[in-house]
Amino acid sequence: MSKTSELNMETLKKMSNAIRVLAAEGVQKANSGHPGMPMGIADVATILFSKYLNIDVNKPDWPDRDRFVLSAGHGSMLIYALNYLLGYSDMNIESLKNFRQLHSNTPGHPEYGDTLGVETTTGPLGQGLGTAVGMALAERMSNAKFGKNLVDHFTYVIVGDGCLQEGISHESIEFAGHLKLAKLIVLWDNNSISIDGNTNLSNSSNQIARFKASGWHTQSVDGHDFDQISKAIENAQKTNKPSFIACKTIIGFGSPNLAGTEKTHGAPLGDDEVKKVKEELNWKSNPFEVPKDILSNWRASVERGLKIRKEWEDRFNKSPKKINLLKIIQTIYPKSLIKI
Amino acid sequence: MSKTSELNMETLKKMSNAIRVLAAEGVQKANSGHPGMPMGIADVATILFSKYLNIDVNKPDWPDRDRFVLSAGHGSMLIYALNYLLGYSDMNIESLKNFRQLHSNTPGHPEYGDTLGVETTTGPLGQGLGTAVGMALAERMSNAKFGKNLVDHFTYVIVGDGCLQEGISHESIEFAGHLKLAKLIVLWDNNSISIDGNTNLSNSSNQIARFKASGWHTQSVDGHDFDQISKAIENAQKTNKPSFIACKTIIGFGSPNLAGTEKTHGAPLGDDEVKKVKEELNWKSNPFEVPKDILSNWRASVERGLKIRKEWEDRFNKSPKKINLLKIIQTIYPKSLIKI
Amino acid sequence: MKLEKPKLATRQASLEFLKVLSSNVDNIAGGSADLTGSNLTKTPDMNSVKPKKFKANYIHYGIREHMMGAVMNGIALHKGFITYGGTFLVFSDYMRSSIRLSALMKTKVIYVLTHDSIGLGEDGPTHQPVEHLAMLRATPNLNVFRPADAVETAEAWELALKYDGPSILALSRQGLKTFRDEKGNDNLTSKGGYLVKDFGNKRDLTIIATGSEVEIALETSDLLLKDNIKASVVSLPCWEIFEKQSEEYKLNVLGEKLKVGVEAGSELGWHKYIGSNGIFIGMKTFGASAPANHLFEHFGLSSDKIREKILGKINT
Amino acid sequence: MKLEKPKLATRQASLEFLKVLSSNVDNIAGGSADLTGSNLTKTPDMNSVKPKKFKANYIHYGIREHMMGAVMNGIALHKGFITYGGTFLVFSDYMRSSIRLSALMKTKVIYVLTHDSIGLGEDGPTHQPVEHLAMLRATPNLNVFRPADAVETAEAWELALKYDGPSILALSRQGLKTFRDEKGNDNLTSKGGYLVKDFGNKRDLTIIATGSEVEIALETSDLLLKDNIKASVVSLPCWEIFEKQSEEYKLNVLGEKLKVGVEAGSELGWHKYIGSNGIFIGMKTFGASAPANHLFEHFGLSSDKIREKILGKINT
Ligand SMILES: Cc1ncc(C[n+]2csc(CCOP(=O)(O)OP(=O)(O)O)c2C)c(N)n1
Ligand SMILES: Cc1ncc(C[n+]2csc(CCOP(=O)(O)OP(=O)(O)O)c2C)c(N)n1
Ligand SMILES: [Mg+2]
Ligand SMILES: [Mg+2]
Repeated sequence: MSKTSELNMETLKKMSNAIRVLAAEGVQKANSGHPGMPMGIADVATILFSKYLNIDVNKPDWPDRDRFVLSAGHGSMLIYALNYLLGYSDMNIESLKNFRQLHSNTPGHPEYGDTLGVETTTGPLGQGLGTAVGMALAERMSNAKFGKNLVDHFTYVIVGDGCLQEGISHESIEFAGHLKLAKLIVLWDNNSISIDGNTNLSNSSNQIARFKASGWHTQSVDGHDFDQISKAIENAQKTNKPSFIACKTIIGFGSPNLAGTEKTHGAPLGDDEVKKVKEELNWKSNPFEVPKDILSNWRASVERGLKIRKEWEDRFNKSPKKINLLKIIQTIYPKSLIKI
Repeated sequence: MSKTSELNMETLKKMSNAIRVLAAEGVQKANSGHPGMPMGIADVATILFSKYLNIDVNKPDWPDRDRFVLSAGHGSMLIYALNYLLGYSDMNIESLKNFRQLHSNTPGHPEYGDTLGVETTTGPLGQGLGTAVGMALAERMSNAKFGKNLVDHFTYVIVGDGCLQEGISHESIEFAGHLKLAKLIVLWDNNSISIDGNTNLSNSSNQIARFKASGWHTQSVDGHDFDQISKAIENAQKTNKPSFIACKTIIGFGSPNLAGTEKTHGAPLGDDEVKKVKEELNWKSNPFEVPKDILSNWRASVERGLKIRKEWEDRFNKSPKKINLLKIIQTIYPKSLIKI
Repeated sequence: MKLEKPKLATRQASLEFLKVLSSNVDNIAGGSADLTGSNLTKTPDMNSVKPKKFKANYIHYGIREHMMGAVMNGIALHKGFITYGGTFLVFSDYMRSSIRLSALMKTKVIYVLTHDSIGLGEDGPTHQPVEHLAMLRATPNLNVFRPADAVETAEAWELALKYDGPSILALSRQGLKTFRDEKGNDNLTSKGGYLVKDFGNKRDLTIIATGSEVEIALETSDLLLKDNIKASVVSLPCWEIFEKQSEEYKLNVLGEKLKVGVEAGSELGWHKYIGSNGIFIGMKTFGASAPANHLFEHFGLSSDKIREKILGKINT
Repeated sequence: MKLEKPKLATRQASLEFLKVLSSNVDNIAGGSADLTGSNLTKTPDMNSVKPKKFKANYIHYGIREHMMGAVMNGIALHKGFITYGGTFLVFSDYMRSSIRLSALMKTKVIYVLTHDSIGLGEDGPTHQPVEHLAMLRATPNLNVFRPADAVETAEAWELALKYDGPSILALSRQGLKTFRDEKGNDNLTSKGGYLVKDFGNKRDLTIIATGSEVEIALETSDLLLKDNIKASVVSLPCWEIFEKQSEEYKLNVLGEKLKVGVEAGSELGWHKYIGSNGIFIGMKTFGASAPANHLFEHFGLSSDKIREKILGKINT
């Protein structure tokens, strides 16, 4: 499925820092939002989106695309920054500058229907995970109907500490484990921080053991090590169980004074600290500007998805099941079912 | 705390069968209810109530009593049968005959305030476990205030498969494990049956591993083996962690044709089958009659609680903290707090 | 008068509808949170999803309501299936947040919520919804149906399938008379509310009811006729849709005389229809554990007691 | 007129109350579901429960609302503590079932639910309650307080502590004017609702509001006075308690003229007070992500827009 990326570490780091800076700047401009989560998970997201996630930004509703769910919805700037970098047609620099403003397509939390590529509304913690289980189940049920040729995609979810504390996570983990939803891959933003402070204020569970108990494939990686992340995703794609990857991260990574603390969770870093982030990350551009070479690297990465989508379309056009699939995707119901 | 009971196995079996028969008959008379759960868990409950649970039926609100919560509230006939056998003043044979009738003190699910000894309303699955965690936490917080002399009791909970599937169980297990609520003991009615059928229809979690992942002490026992149950409870009392005891049981134990099936979950067994239960259990009495010797065994078992309560009262009366404790138990608030 | 049809619980009518649906479409993803036999969500020809068997159309969610709602949202967002899931109406509490997200995203998800009142009977107050219809009706974008008989149930199902958003079907445990003549081709539920007994401009008052209480309202109207009082009866299965009708239509249905609301739930919201001067007969408290017929009597939800209240009002 | 006091969010007023409470009693078991700094539930002198440290009075529940409600029920049933817990009002969804059990058992549990409307601002519709006040008001035995300023907040706290049952405190994120003179010794919230601006028998209409909308209602009244219209203003912080007042008192408060309800939530339930002819101004849809002041304007909840609507109604 995936081949080792030609992008070298340094390039990846820059691509990832682009997310960090845009997130910090977007939140700063809005004077409201959650910079820490996108900055912390940026390395994981960079690997996932540039190397593995099969989407086509020009055809965001292509049926056999991989699904991506940001269950930790407060990290919405992650999606907006990514979507800008990937080149979604609705996501330009103006959008990022209008973060959290009325009628913008960059609302405080990802809202289904407001933004291309946002597969579901998230924000109420844990809901994204449950919803993703539904997507992964629908994928398997569709696959059983239409075969691997037409339906065969992954569902990736990023969850935070909050998602995993909520009860719905238990219900979802048990159920997905029971059904062996092998194409479901959950990445945990394991930053040991939530709003009240260190998560050890209220938690001391062993999450790996917990997921194992429900029949999941589990791995732990350094969430700032590109190689480890890549390998873990590749392993996860191969197992016959749903997969859990605990990614140890530092919330607000890149912020010299605030990284690793709850202060980066839900408030702007402050103008000064944003400056320092840029120094720390050796980021020379003006606000909301991404250096051309980095933008090109991101934009080039979407070719992979485009190609895969086109291959799928060829198979689809040749398939005798085409009509049926189309009909069902549009969820057409028989006209009169009223007689009982 | 506990001493090996003088009651021999055979007597215990009879005491336990009294619960089974009363549950089957109560549900049959009401033509509505859940016989399977009380019949399955009867052996566990018999050990817990006759040997360990420190309550005084004559003083059901004694502050330092152990708390008992039936989180699997549909098994309410377990409580009503037990409370009759133990001799609670409000629970007579008429009450059992009026199971699930208007204005009776034996409603379909245990309702706080309707029945002596019912510590909390249960029925919505999983709630009892969460509520019990609150009780166990309040116990520790009171203990920290008033010392071991005045506050030192256990909270016992019986949960079913349903409670453990609900998300609230996860939140409760994680939180109790984190706080090391060592005086919380959870007994799981592990009967592998819920309403839709075998629990393997929707679950394949390893519960022991799950509780371990959150820092609990765990044990597995045969829920029909008195010795194993006793030992497990004694072990549980001694650990410095909250305790989980998986009790493998057979739902509807004693019903020759229906035991082990979901048919016993939520419907009367039928007149014929109730008869067969009594044959199977070698139970000769008329409906709603408990043989005198068995009743005496049950009634004698409450002496233990009475004695412990009196000892507590002595300590309490001598304690300088008496007034304070009383005041706080009555939750008196300062009169005027309105000025801000 | 035509022959009386056998009583049918609306949850049973729903099953009958599902039998037709499932024999017509091959992309159902139904399910229940471990209440299959109570919600009547599984038809005999449906088969269950299992670990390695995904060519199936019924999901045993286990006792996981919150997740069931979220999973249904995920199935709807993924596209490809008609998705519905069952539990007791009272346990909509456990999936409030998922229902809200269905409403916010307008996912086409159908919640089959049975045992929709004290008509549930012996299980008692923890299992008897009181505030739930209000909670659901207050939620934007959510169509809340409480059909009164088998025909309305089929109509509600049809409307739910057509609506580009989530629907609630609040269904009875107990059998209800089929008062609608199913031969008519009009989907009357598509008006949200309509007259089921109409005295035209001779009406003295209007009794407005939903679900299982429509039968009681009709009985009350019959009783009142003996008192020489003409009580038109309105069934109001879906408030959200009723609100979308013209002022004229609504006024014509509700009338301008005394209005009496009857629903075995909270009064919250009812004054919009009954006005400041109206009477509401429902649940002021939580329910109780007893056989259903005792409970309807106990809580004043019988035609006798309603008649008395109406006479009391008229005579003051 | 007296000098204007600084604006204070009611969540902040609640913290001020807690400071007094916690310095007066030693049996508090407060807490929050990981929103301590937002709910303002922890006073500087409170200390946190930890694994081996139970001599403490503040509980970090983690992001576990459902359990928090149940645990508070358990603490209340065990006896010995004044227990309260905080989260955002919208996440009462996650603990609906626990709140319901508080109400059914009448446990003395206080739910401190802040960020009680679109006043929450940028976090957007998933975080902005709309239907929640209705859902909670429909629940029997539950006192739902939505205080309008610092004084009402203290009064609500006092009533919650006295009530033998559960209470909801719905509190604002945003600062609100203190319109009440806190020197009076009467707890006016103990009436459930009362006139905050009274034109006596000269009133032309009544604006009824709760919480943060009382300030807007007062502004609207001021504007209308320039149009020569005398709008009395009612604050209705607790419907359940207001319902218990005499008919005479209620009539005196609400008046018999045009009534206008203003609340940044669902209209469900309001017609009991505004009547069939009244106007309700609130949320017909879910909220949106934007700064709070933009949202109040956008959703028509500003004194300008309310004045317009009232004039429109009067002039037809
Ligand atoms: C159900 C729910 N409860 C509470 C919140 C408020 N909230 C938003 S983020 C958050 C903390 C989440 O912590 P974590 O997932 O670790 O995110 P991080 O701080 O690491 O970004 C809370 C409590 C919410 N969004 N949803
Ligand atoms: C929250 C909630 N959902 C659903 C129900 C309905 N219900 C009652 S018992 C039960 C099955 C419980 O299974 P289990 O705990 O294993 O009980 P057993 O059949 O072993 O007695 C269900 C779904 C409920 N009481 N509460
Ligand atoms: Mg975190
Ligand atoms: Mg079971």
